[in-house]
Amino acid sequence: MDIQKRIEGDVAILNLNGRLDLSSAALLKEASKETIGRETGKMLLNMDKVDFINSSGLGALVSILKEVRNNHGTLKLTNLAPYVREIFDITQLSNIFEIYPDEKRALASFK
Amino acid sequence: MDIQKRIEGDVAILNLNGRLDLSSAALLKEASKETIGRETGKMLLNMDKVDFINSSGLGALVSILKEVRNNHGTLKLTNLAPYVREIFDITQLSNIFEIYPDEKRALASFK
Amino acid sequence: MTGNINVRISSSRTTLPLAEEIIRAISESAADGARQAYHLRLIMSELVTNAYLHGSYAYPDDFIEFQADFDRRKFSFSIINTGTFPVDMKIEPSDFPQVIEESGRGLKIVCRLCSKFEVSTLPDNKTLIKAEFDLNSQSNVDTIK
Amino acid sequence: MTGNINVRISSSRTTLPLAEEIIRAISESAADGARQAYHLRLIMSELVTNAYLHGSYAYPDDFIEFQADFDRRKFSFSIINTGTFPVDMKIEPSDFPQVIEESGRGLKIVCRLCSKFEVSTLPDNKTLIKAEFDLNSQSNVDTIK
Ligand SMILES: Nc1ncnc2c1ncn2[C@@H]1O[C@H](COP(=O)(O)OP(=O)(O)O)[C@@H](O)[C@H]1O
Ligand SMILES: Nc1ncnc2c1ncn2[C@@H]1O[C@H](COP(=O)(O)OP(=O)(O)O)[C@@H](O)[C@H]1O
Repeated sequence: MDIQKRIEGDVAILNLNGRLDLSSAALLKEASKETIGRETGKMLLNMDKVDFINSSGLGALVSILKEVRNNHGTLKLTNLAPYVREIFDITQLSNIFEIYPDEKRALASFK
Repeated sequence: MDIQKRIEGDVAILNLNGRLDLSSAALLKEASKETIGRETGKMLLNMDKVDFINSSGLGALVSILKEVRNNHGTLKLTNLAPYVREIFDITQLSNIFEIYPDEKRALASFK
Repeated sequence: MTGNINVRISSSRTTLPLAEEIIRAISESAADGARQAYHLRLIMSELVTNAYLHGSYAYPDDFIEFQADFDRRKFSFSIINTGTFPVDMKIEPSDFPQVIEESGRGLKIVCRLCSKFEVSTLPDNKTLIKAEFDLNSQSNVDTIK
Repeated sequence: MTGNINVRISSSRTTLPLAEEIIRAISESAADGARQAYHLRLIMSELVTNAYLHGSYAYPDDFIEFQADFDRRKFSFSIINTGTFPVDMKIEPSDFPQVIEESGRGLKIVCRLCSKFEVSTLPDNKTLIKAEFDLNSQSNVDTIK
């Protein structure tokens, strides 16, 4: 998994590229950690290039979400591929995560 | 392997995409067959997107070369990736095939 | 397509990406279409990850062994690892952790996608898991809502 | 990286692409860099193709079995297929077919890239081929000119 960070206004955006499984879960948690430390606490994960996720990847996202909330921040996900999105639905995690179709709409939703 | 055909002047160009091995050798020979039947007999294989070739793939190219020559045509290869090119060198097939760095130079070399 | 493949792989942390690549290739060979390929890959990925994580990580220099067998109708997968499966555990394909749990979703996903799922305990502290996926009927995927 | 993997696969025409994908994944796990990965992939591809083509295509419902074993220093590969290797054949790593031959290059390429290459005949009309590649020294690749 390749992770690119950038800042848009006061939102930290992480572009994820590759498969999100046990081997990449630690990497993503690590990369999120610095971002979570930022003052505004607004974080967006763009999953456009994530072609595969399994329960270890979901676990990593849940872990990040908890960390973000502990820091009174907000986490949003965007650009989920259809089959990736389907796994969120199966596991009912679509109810827990804020998921947006694209970055523009996700960014607009941060107050 | 995915094969796209197009015509540039009187040269038939085949863009090859994928690995050139036993499974794709038959496909390539088939696709070349119609092209070889054309009047001018000028044929160019652009191998830019061929990331892997083995001896079965080389065998297919040799077979096409023979067919082209039997029809008094000319075959040229372009855009070989470095490791693919190396296999042509190892097997001394670089001496038999006309290999050009890019389409422009290959096209210019057809009289 | 029809195929039968048996893989035995040293189960250190470094070989998991190789195992993941192999199951990706198997899923693409066996599946009819991208969505089915994703489901097959996911089933195998969950089971292989578990074999590494709950089994072999605790047993250095160990191996896991898995087998996939498929034709146009059915995809069967089985996997063996060292380590004992908790006997009292029930896996319900519904009822995913509502609270924010980081784990415990793998086998539920597998059960949800598969038409058959079986755990058995083998001699020598080994666990054997078998899963079946119906490639023909849309039944197992239609139930996803 | 270190790994040991054993694959047994039904050797119909349709499973060759799956075998090719698996050896690609193995080569990427074992190699240090893209060029070495290409060489490992090529060695395995030649040997696997031969096992299908000269061996198992003549024996329907047959299997081929291959094994890769690697650490940072050495990559060892062995493969077994049904079918007899011609006893009188000599493979010279130089001396590639100068004339326009469509075949006969596979094992020469393998010998050229490998530090060790061995063919043995097993009972039951089986052929076992072993190849070794030195991952550390550049020796086997430097000889390519
Ligand atoms: N192959 C296995 N060997 C031993 N125990 C296993 C195996 N697979 C699963 N388990 C047990 O089943 C539990 C549930 O597995 P799973 O649903 O995949 O969730 P998770 O792996 O996230 O805990 C694991 O925590 C483990 O105790
Ligand atoms: N695995 C094998 N089993 C039986 N015979 C083999 C095997 N591999 C190679 N051979 C024999 O060795 C010959 C040379 O093989 P190779 O150099 O790969 O060229 P090609 O496969 O193009 O003929 C083959 O034609 C075949 O007779």
